[in-house]
Amino acid sequence: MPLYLEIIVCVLLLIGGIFLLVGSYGLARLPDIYMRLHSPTKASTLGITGVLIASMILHSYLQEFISIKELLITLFLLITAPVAANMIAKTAIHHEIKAKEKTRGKELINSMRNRDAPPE
Amino acid sequence: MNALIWLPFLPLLGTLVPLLFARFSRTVCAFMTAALPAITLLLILFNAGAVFNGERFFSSIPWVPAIGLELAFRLDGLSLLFSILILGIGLLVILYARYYLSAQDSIGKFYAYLILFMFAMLGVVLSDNLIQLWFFWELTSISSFLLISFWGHKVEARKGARMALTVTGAGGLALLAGLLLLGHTVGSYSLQTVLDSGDLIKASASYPIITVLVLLGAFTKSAQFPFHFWLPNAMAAPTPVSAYLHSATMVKAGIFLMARFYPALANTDLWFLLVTLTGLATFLTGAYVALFQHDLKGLLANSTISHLGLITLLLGMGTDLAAVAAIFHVINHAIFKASLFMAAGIIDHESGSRDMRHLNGLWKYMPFTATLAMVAASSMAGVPLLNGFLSKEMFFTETLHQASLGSLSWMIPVLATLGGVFSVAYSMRFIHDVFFNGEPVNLPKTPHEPPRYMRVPVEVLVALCLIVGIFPSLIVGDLLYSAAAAVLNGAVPDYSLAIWHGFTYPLLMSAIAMLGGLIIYTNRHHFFKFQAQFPMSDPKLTFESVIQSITLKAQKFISLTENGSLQRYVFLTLLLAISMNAIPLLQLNATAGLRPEIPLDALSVTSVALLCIAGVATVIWHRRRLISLLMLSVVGLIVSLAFAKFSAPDLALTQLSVEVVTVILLILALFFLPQKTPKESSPRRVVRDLGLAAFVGGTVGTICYALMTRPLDTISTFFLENSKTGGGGTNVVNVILVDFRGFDTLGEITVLGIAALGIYKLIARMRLYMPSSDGKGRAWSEDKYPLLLAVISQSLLPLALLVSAYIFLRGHNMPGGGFIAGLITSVAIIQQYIAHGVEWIKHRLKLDYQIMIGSGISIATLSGLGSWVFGHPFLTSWFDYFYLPVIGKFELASAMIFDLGVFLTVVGATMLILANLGQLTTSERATQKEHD
Amino acid sequence: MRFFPMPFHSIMLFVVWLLLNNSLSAGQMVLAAFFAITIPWLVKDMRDEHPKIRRPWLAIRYVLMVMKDIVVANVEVALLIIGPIKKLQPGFVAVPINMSSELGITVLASTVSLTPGTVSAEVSKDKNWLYIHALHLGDEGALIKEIKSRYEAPIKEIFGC
Amino acid sequence: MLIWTITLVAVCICIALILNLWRLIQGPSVSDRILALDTMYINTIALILLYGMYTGSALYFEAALLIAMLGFVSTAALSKYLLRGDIIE
Amino acid sequence: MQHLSILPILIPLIFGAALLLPPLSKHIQRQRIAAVIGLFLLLVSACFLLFQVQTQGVHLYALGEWQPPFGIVLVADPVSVLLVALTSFLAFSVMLYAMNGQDKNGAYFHPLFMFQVMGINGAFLTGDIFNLFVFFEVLLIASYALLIHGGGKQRTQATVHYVILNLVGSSLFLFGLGIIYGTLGTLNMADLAVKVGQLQAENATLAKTGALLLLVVFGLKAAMLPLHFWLPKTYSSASAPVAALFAIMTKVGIYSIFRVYTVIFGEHAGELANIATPWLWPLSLLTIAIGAIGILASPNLKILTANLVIVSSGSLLACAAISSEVATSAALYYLVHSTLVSAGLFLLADIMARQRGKAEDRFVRSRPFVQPKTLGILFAVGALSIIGMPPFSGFIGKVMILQATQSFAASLWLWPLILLGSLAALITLSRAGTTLFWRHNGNLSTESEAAKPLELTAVVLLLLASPILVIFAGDVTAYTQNAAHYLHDFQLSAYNLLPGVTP
Amino acid sequence: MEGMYAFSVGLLTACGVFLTLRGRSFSVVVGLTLLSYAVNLFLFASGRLKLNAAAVLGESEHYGDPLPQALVLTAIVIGFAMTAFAVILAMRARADLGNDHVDGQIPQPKKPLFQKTGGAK
Ligand code: NA
Ligand code: NA
Repeated sequence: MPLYLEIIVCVLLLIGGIFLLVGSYGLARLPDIYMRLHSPTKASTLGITGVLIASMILHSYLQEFISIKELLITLFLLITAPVAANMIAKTAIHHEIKAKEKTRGKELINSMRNRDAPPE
Repeated sequence: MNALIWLPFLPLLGTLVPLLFARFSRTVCAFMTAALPAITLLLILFNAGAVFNGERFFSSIPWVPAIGLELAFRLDGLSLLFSILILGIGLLVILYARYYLSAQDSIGKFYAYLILFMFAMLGVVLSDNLIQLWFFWELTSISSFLLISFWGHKVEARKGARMALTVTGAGGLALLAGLLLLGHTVGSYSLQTVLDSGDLIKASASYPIITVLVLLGAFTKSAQFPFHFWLPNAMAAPTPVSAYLHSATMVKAGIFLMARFYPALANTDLWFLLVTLTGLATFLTGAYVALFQHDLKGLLANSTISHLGLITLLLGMGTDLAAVAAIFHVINHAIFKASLFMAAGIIDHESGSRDMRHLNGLWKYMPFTATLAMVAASSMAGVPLLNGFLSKEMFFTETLHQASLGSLSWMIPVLATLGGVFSVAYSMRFIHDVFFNGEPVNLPKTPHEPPRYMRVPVEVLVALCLIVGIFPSLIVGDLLYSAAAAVLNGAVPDYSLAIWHGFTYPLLMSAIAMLGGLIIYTNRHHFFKFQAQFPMSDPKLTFESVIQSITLKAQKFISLTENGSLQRYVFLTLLLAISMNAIPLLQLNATAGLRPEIPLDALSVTSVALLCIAGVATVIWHRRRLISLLMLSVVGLIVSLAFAKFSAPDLALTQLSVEVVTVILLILALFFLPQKTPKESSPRRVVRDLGLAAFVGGTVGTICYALMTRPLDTISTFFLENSKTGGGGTNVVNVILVDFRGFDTLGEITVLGIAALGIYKLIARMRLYMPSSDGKGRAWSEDKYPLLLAVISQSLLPLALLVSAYIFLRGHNMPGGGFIAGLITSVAIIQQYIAHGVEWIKHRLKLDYQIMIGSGISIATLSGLGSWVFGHPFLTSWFDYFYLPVIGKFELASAMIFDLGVFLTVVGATMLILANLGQLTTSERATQKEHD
Repeated sequence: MRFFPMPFHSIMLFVVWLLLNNSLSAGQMVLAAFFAITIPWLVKDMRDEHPKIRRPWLAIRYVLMVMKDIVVANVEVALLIIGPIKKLQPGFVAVPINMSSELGITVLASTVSLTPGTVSAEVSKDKNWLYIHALHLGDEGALIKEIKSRYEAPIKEIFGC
Repeated sequence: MLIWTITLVAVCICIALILNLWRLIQGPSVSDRILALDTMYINTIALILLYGMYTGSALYFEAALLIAMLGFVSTAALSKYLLRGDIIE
Repeated sequence: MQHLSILPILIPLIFGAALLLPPLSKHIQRQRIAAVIGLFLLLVSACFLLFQVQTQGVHLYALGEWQPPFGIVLVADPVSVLLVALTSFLAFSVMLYAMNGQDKNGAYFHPLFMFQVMGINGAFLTGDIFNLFVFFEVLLIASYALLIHGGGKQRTQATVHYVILNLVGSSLFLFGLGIIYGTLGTLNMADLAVKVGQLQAENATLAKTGALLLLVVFGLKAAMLPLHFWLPKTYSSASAPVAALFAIMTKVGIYSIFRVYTVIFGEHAGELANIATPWLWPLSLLTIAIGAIGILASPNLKILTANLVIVSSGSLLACAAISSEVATSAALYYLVHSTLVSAGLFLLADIMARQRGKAEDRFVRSRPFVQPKTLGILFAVGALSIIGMPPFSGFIGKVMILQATQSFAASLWLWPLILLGSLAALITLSRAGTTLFWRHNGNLSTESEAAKPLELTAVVLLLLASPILVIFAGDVTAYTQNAAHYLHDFQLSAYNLLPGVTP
Repeated sequence: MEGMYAFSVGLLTACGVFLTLRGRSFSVVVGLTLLSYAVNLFLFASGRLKLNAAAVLGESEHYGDPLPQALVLTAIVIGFAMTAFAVILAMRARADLGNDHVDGQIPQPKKPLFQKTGGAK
């Protein structure tokens, strides 16, 4: 395997690994559910994309044929991650889970819960 | 005499006759019923001469050689005697019953039972095979049950019949054991062989057991003490039945049995002790109790017990003459007791009562019957010139001539005389208390003589009493001799049937008995008063209460063990399983084998940690069900990872897809079941369960480890070698599934299909309470179908289907296949249900899931059947490579059709379950109170 | 359009099939075409009416822009996550939207979730408001404005709604 | 180098998974737990891809794809349960 | 007739699937006709198979033409074929009964019935231990579904217990199979038998743990103490045709015990020879005992029959524990007898319950029967037969079992139990019979309807088997002796089934 | 590795068994599911663990034992069918009997089985 390819793969993998770790770190660390929602939808999405591209390159090289089916997983995750986040956010709102004290616009939770327009 | 084999079957055939002729007049029915027994009797009498000359007839045909049972009959002196009694008295009873039974009684049924019983009795006495003997023996119990319970609407009849059946049935079972042991000891179930092997039997270790068991059979049947209690209660039967069963036949079967096996089992100390003492006890008890009966039939029943005891006593004494006396008394007792029963029946029939406190002075009303009854009763008492006297004299003689009780031997004649005293007393009571003793008291009917022919049987029998009594040798000499010869299996001692032997001790004993009886009877009031001090225990009540208490105890025991607690059942199942399973492990020297282990890596350690934590968390939080479920998902995920890691991609895929569907199902269950589990296990139970769980887990883990660390050769090399060449696929796992072991897969999809059908059935009539709020009492959200989810799901569906097609098509060569594809499709459709609801889908997706299941299984089966056309077994696969321009080389395989069947079944089954469950809940959300 | 009830999907399916099989062979092309036709045909009833893509090129440009934003936004978010939490100023924001198309709203919400430190939490019943949660809310008005101009406007154009 | 990187990344993901599990156990809300599970799915995908790269085998791709698809369904179902109780109505 | 031996599985499978499809699926009459035709064909093919095996010997059917030990084979031998014929006859009779209306009380009765029969026949015919598991599951899942047929609280409750216990059982089965495969590396039963003999000490110990696990699984199906708890409630709450069909279910467990512990872990298995006996013997005796106590405690005819089934299971297990040709032959005879008679009694109990109004089949005073004579005769036949009284088949079975004990000590345990069991049955059934038929209050009710001719036919068919088994007992026992010989002859039951493998 | 694997199997089994012994249908179903995971892992292990040895011809240098894999696949499917039935049955039982206890009724706090004799009159 040529070095440049190996380096690219390694860099991509490292990026992926770090983002995934950061995503999960955020999940563990951030103080409320609404904030935690950000880490998997973003950091992890990017992280997994990194790993996927690395895998794509490596397998294309190994099979001596361009193998980009990992893109499909990326596509899938990009489509579903926001919906998953949305669903989870809805549950949190429905259960009226308190946001962190200093969160701005906390009063919106009630409107969200009833799916009404925000109070004027 | 080859016809012998058919002889007992004539009456069997005869059981149908009364049923056929029941519609005609009673007389016709009676005559037709009597025909076959009469012919049988004639046939037997026809051969009697030969038997008297010492001939024995044997005849057999094979039946069940495996158990040593053949259809084997013999006609010797003993059989002949009993056959004549059975058939002769039977015929008289038929005639008698014609008049006895009322118009409401089904005479056809009665005769059928009677003839069936006759057949059974004949079978017993004619058998030449131990097992066949038992066959007929039990048949007598059954048919007698039918006869005793003939008036089943009466509670006494039911109870009496049950008691008789229970006691004689129990004895029968003991007898069976005895006979089987006997046959085993001798090595043959042929009766003759057994009779010829007396010495062998008596020498064998099992002789005591055999004897006890056989005697149990005999004693119960012959109502010997302490099993005698059933007989008085059997008096609930119609009197013809009593006259038949309790004089000449059923109760004599026990006597017959002892006589039959006399050569094989008798003449040992054990025999002597058991039989003599039992006989003596029975003789005395019966005689004593008989005196205090107020019921005419009760008196006769107890007298029967007493006389049976007498015969038993004789058979026990072990002298040849005693045996002769026993046989003689069998004849005599049959004759006088049958006539007495019939007389009692006439009295009952014509006066409406059997209670001697009401029956008085009947002499005036029915002098003829009274005369007959008095003669018979005198015979019972042992009055000279009557047959009863003769055998009683012989009995007294024999009691004097034995010395087996050592220095206590004198007790036997004394007690015998005492028994004689009571016999005379109760006979006297029968005569005096019924026919004289003043005027009748409150009889339901005015007594009168019975119809002419109803008396005939009694007349015949009483005549016999007289004739035998006066000319014994002439009438029964040959019969008695040949019977005795059969009992003794050879030499018969000299004996004399004369009426007069001079002034001997026996005569003295008779005289004492007469006198004593007279005294006791005249002073009976003192005795009655004395007896009244004892609380009268009704054996029927005692028996019923014993049975009741056994039943109650059984019920208590069962409700203690089968307490309806699944937890206990599962606990016991697992405990048994793991105990059995773990015990061999103690013999295992080292847990680890020689196979090198795979080194650990961080990933695996993490996975195992995750798995274990999640697993334990599932348990710890099992009462918070949703969290438990989430933990379970983690476990499932890690398990799939493990499969992937250890080179089983197919398994990983399957596990993943199954996992999701399972979780969805469990979520559905969460909705309908309570959200939380109350805390109800006691700490003790928790500790106990934890102990078992640890035991099971530890054992399983140990075995798993022991297995994995040991090398193994398997048949799998074959699959690896033949997968491509023989099965046409490179994914060996898949080729095994659809080809090598396609039959398993066919079964597996059938299971899935059936499960769906079953679930449909479960859902069909389900009335579920839909909670209106979640576990914490929060109302549900009003957003039924969240917008983002709805829109995105629509876009995902075609993608998911494409992936499904992809997984399906590659299955044969790469991880995948119909099952996983089916689950992916199902999950994609379920996703639509979640996002859009049932109503939305209903109009858009018109799939009949039931048909999908049916056609899926059909397609899979038909793909297997296809090979029949080419002469190959079911499921023989076919594949080939084809070439088409543009497309290129491609493979077609029958396995793909099979896999299509799998796919359809999976989709059909999963959707049938989920879609129907969904439909169920579209109805109004009812607010229902929780039931728990 | 009887053969291609969902042309966009057909193209996607065709491409995805080839992606999955990593092959451009004639046989796979035929199969891809087969599925590109049959699957939309099978699922065409399982859809609500949605606006078609009117401006495909704009759509592609939009996708590329979002991809760039994803990367940028995610790095930002990652830094926020590992940075001092106390400094974070989370907040809920109600973004007024004026799109009637459910598809449009979905795309917008998804984009918002994927990009600038925000997660779409809820859409109001009347579909006039998109509620979002921002991990670090600086200027509320600027955020609303950015979302509306950077994402909502092109989406409206793409779907013509 | 590649193997070394893969190992390093694998360790990262292991830590990530453990953090996910911590959140899953910690909660406090069910939403948190669902989120943790969802994240866990994503990390698992990465793990499987890594393993595929480590072994040089493409056999594990489908497993990753399936997790991506099915993980979403599972999250959606769980969320819907919290919202509506009845997921198929 | 090359494919004859798979027909007992395929016929019900195909009919079962076809019953789910149009034109049969929506019309109850068509379903009934199809079901009866299917089961009749099954019966005919089973009889042919029996005949073929008797004349031409054991028939091996290698599915997919993969030869043993690699592929799955069906083994049509005297034992399996006997049980298949028995099942087919039972199923046919029961279907005749069910089609008089009880099949309408819930969905999918006919296809489920077919699948149930398929599962049972498959379990009997298969020569592969994992395939046995699969067929066990087929018959179990079908039995779950059939058990709830007709609905009702009691049934649901009984099903919950039955299902959960059997799920635990299935798990144990798989653990056992894992151990067996993990030590012996093969699944074909004949091959397992051959390989067991060659096991090294350590592996033999491990294999033993697996073999004993299987014993629990089979014991659970066979209602061996303490795994029998599910039976009374399950059988007594099932709808009559289902309960009658279930009469064969315990026999599947018994059959598996005979096959596995005679052929695989039998005499020749070296260290593992007769490993089941030390457990089977005491447990079978206790099973008889608890069954007998259960008989005494039974409040109604269905539970009574269920307890009789437990006693017969115990007796059969005792034969398995004795593990001799004579015992096996006895067991085979007794098995046929007890299956048919208990099935007949279950159906009869249902007819009787329907005619007695509220009292149902409980042993209490009630209104009289509409058809006292017919029912009385049938009851008498069934009762006498199951007690083991002549002239019906039970007595031959009982005698055979008693004769099968080999040692005095064995007899000392088994005989009293068997005989006391009979006595308990005698006491209870005589009480039951007199109460049911003679203790009446009130008059005939217009509500009670007479049993339909086909229903009675079904019962007659099942109970008539009993006297027939006596009349032709010679032939039947000759057959069972031959079958038992086959099972105990290692050459016949193992080596001959493995082409190319010789001792 | 084998040790860890076996430990996991044992632990899962123990967890499954403990839950199966609980009184409520949901716990029992979850327990049975855990147990079936353990069973599948166990059955799979009977073919011994191998890394990098998927039984796909041409994809690996050496192959793991494919037969247990096929068996586990069958077992998974059957287990799924059974679990599904058990789940719905639990719901049905709740519907019919009004509670979710496996015995169909909430056990009452029970008196001691065997009252001590003597003393009491
Ligand atoms: Na008087
Ligand atoms: Na965002």
